[in-house]
Amino acid sequence: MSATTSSGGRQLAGIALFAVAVACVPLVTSSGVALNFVMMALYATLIAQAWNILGGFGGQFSFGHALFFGTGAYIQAIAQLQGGINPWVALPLAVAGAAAVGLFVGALSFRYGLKGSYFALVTLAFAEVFRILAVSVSFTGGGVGLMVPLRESAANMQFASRGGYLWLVLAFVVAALLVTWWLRNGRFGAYLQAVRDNEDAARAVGVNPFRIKLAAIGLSAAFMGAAGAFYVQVFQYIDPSIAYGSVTSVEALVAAIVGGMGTLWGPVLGAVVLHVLADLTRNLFGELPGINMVIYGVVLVLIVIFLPRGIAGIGQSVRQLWSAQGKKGNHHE
Amino acid sequence: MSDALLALSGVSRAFGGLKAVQNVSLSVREGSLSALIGPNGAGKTTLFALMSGFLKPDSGTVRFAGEDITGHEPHRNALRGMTRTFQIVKPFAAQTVRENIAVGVHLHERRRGVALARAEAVAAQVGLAPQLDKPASDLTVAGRKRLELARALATRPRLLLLDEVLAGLNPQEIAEMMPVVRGIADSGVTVLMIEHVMQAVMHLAEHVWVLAQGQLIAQGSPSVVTSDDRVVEAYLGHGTAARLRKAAAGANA
Amino acid sequence: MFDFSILFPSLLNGLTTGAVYALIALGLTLIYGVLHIINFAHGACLMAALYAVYFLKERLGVDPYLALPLVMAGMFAFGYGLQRVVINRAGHGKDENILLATLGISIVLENLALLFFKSDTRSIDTAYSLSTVAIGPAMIAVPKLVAFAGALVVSGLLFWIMGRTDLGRAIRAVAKEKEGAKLMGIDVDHVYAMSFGIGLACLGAAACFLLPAYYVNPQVGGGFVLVAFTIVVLGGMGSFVGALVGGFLVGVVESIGGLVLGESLGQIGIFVIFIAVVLFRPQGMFGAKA
Amino acid sequence: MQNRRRFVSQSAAMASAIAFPLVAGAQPKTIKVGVLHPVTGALAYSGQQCRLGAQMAIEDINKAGGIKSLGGAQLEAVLGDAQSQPQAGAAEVEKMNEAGVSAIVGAFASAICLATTQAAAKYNLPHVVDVGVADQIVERGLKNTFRFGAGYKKSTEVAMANLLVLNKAAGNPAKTVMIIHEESLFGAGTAALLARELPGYGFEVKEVVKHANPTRDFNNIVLRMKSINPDIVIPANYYNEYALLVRTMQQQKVQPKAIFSVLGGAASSYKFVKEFPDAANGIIDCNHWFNPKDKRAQDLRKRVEAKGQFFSYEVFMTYTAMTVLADAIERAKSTDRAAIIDALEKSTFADHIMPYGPTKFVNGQNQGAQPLMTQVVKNDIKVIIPRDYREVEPLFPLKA
Repeated sequence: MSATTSSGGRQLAGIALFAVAVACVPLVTSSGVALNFVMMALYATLIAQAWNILGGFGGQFSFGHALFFGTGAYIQAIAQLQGGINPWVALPLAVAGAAAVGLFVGALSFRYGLKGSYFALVTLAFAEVFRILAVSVSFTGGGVGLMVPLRESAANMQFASRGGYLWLVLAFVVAALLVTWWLRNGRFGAYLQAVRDNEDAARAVGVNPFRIKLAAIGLSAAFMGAAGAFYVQVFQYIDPSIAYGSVTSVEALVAAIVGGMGTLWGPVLGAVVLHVLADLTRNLFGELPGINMVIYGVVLVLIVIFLPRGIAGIGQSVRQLWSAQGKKGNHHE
Repeated sequence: MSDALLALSGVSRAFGGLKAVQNVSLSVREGSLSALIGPNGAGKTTLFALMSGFLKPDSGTVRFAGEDITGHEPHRNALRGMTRTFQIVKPFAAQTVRENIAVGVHLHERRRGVALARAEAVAAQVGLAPQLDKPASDLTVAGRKRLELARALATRPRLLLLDEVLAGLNPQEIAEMMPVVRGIADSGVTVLMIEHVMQAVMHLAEHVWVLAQGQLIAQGSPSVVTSDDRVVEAYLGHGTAARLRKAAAGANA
Repeated sequence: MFDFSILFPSLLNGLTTGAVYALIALGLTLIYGVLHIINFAHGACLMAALYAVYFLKERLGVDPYLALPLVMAGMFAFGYGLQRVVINRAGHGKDENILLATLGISIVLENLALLFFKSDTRSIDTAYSLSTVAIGPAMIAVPKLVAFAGALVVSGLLFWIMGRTDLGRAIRAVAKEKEGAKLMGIDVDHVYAMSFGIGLACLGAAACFLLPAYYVNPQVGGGFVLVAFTIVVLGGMGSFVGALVGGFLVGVVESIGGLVLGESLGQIGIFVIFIAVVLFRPQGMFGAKA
Repeated sequence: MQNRRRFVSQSAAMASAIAFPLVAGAQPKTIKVGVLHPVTGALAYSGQQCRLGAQMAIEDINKAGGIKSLGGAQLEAVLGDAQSQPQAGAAEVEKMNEAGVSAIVGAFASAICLATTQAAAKYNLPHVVDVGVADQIVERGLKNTFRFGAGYKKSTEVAMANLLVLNKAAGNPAKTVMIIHEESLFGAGTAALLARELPGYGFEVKEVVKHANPTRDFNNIVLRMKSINPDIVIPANYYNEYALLVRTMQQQKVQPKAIFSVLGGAASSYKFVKEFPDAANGIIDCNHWFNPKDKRAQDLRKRVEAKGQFFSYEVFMTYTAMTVLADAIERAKSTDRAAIIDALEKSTFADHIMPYGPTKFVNGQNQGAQPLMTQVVKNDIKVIIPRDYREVEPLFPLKA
């Protein structure tokens, strides 16, 4: 027990260290490239970690997480444009709205016992339905999209420098990490993983899988909603294909899986590694459009072939090897 | 009937045309250790599923501790005090033994640390203490059976439904497991087990129900039940009992 | 709201468009429905097949319909190799890994096309590209009629392979009980690769029927993937009749939906039906109850 | 922390001193210019065409002696890929800023331009928009943003006015209109404007059809066209859908009095005309177009075609945007960003291949920018309106 508690403590310390270290980035550099890179990597981390809550811990693979991202983004934009609401006030609405859509889709899917690829495809279909609706109704601006007027001030959640946005998204990421930490160190997380590993066994010992999965999708969607709101604040523009297109859904799940599902730091690693990879290949081969993405795709396949448990799996393997050798050593003594 | 912890009356369930369980009525006395036996395909596991809420009966009622729980979800029944295990073990493979057991402890304990700590005591009770921090996927078949048991036990049930905890074990492992089950019953938990290993049934159970083709065909103490012609025939085929008796008489003469 | 006289032509149009969808879905239902591989690269593979058809026509003057056996054989070989060399090794028995692997493959294929063929949209001109046949008040394009017939033939062929050949029996055995099939001495890896190959061969056929009335560019596949998955689920996983009828149905729903709701909003019909089917009848129209 | 910061900034200064040894003393021999387009992803074709135009312009400017006021300094392209996504475009701006570009030319698509112009604004980095037809791009008060070409409002207005003129001259044969547009910013915006304004010009808008990208089949739309039988069909969509639509019309033998496109993807495309000569014949388009009387434009076209590429509007729009920028740098006599912005604000640049006359930016929009009306005649694209640039007489209506 003491071992587990102390590892939980170490993880918390790790999160704190991460938060402080990243928060210092804008203080030590004013390089727009560096700040933008860190900001976008954090953004990718956020959506990967959001996906990880449902996909990694809950075992429910969503292909349509853009559904929640887009909903958060649209609420953030519409609240400001049509409600005249301050973006800081709009943010909780965006998060709540995304969570509500998550609960709705979750209630439908889990009530009817959808699993595996069925759940994956249903989320994809829902995202597509929302995309088509966003094109068709008027309050989303239809296909023209919505533009939030440019008014740079912290009170308006539009920061003059990338640093401000970096801190904002860092706050979301830290919140997501803390939730993930809680999943690894609390009853809810234990139940969620139990449901993932064997739903019937979990039911037999008193777990209500429907409620657990519902809560997980709600949480996951809430963080996606925050990411959507963040996107609108940074880029001040949203349209149906940015909001509900598959790019965001894919980015979220790839980073989470490549990094290591159901782990605390996996999605962080995945998001950073993929971002570095994408940037590196683009900078090296940017003059020949396509070749950078070919390399990216090849590396992705190689990672899957050689690191089936994701990047975080390397750490686990090394640790296991190390402790196994340590034990052997003990025997010799 | 006041001391019946679990009472089934007229429970039936069919799948398509197949009547898996037909009009079964039985009551399990609080504090007892009893067994449900029957040939393969008799509907024993289906009956367990109907008791624990994994399946809903087409007709009939299930009462637990005096309350009608017919059609209630398994997790609600677990909270009331009835937990089942599975014949085909279902460990949370990605987690350690301790974490597996803690899921059960969590039913009555919110705190993670306490749950993980208590898992230790439960593991000791079923003889899993040495494997406590191994991944569940590393356990042997016998280990997994113990884990299945431990996880259910961790919920502090009043009634434990054990679905063939001895199946697939070698004689030595069976011999090790039997006192564990005995111990659980002695600690005050009512146990109803589905079992094929007759030696265990004879030793452990004080009351036995026999299910064949979805119907209860006999009940009573193990010795009474095993000498019942219908039971012998259910296991070995029509007319077997008479033949066996004749053969026995011949041998004696 | 709309002119009823165009209902019949629109219906026929939906049926013939659906034929191409069905062809794409037939390949997918084998890969996804039978082997449970979510093939994200299905669209990219279709794109590859379309380029093959394009270059056969433009460089060698081979008519798309005559190219059919060649493209099907090529796609079969490509699929067999892809499954054997990449997907099988990447899978590690985990759905999420297969998913990522096929996603990686699709990224590679699309960008290889971008690299070598540039992003130009290309189309071919054949003598029959613009010819039509009058069916009652409707004028149906010849390529679409050919595609309709082709879909029927290809699904018939698949049906025969699955039902009457040893390979088909092996595929069904593997799909039903992988471990059992292994014990019976079936080379599971080979069967997987064969299924993948056959699945992509269907795409080859689809490409031959599609290109005379359509176009190809590196992104062209994306537009068909979701529709194909919809059809597979609608028809019932692994059901060839289901994929065929599902294809026609989706074509008609799209066509009539477009008529009633407008082309943009009309697309919603496909997805709403899909969601309803998954929720209320997950075995699909022709699938056996799980 | 203080020390560390100072250290970092000092080393940064040192690094840049090593990288640009001439900063302090003589004028730089090269001037870096960001060339930012979506060369991968869904918009790859247009993005690559744009990049081609920019590179050819730089080549021409450098061959002609570079920026003379800076001692013949050569322009050097810093290429960027927006990957058809706004956020990727914005990230490239950051990179270009740190690579030390003096200005950016890009970024084709409106949604991307919105993100890149704003990202550039933070660094007061001049951004010349090459295409980006959404008018919001220049309506946000960004001082660094200049659009040389026409937006969709202007284009739509010109299109409608000219449609009226054509119709009157022919004795008002056309009364009804059907609009077919793609569902994103450009198509939806254009169509909304058309549907609102056309009735005021005396046309009855029979139907407005919105379609997705991609739309796999146009038979339905053409069927409806058949039953409505509009005099004029107005498409506003991208190349693929445009080509499918017109081919399907040809297949179904639907021949309106005119196909009249606004910023149409294909009717002012040599590619379309070459690949589908029959379908293209007679189509009228209101689009960005070069001055047909300018010999340099024809030369440029030949050079582009010699490279095996089509002389599409993306090529000459970005080509010209680059020359506008070069002119500004020439007059600014400096690579200082503020000076270039100032020079752009005061630009009267007239030595270009577009039919815009002298440049005059008001709030970042070139006031002289205007689309031309073209018609496909005998497998070529010819200007029909305005009269000053007319190459052939318009053929309207196509059938009586």
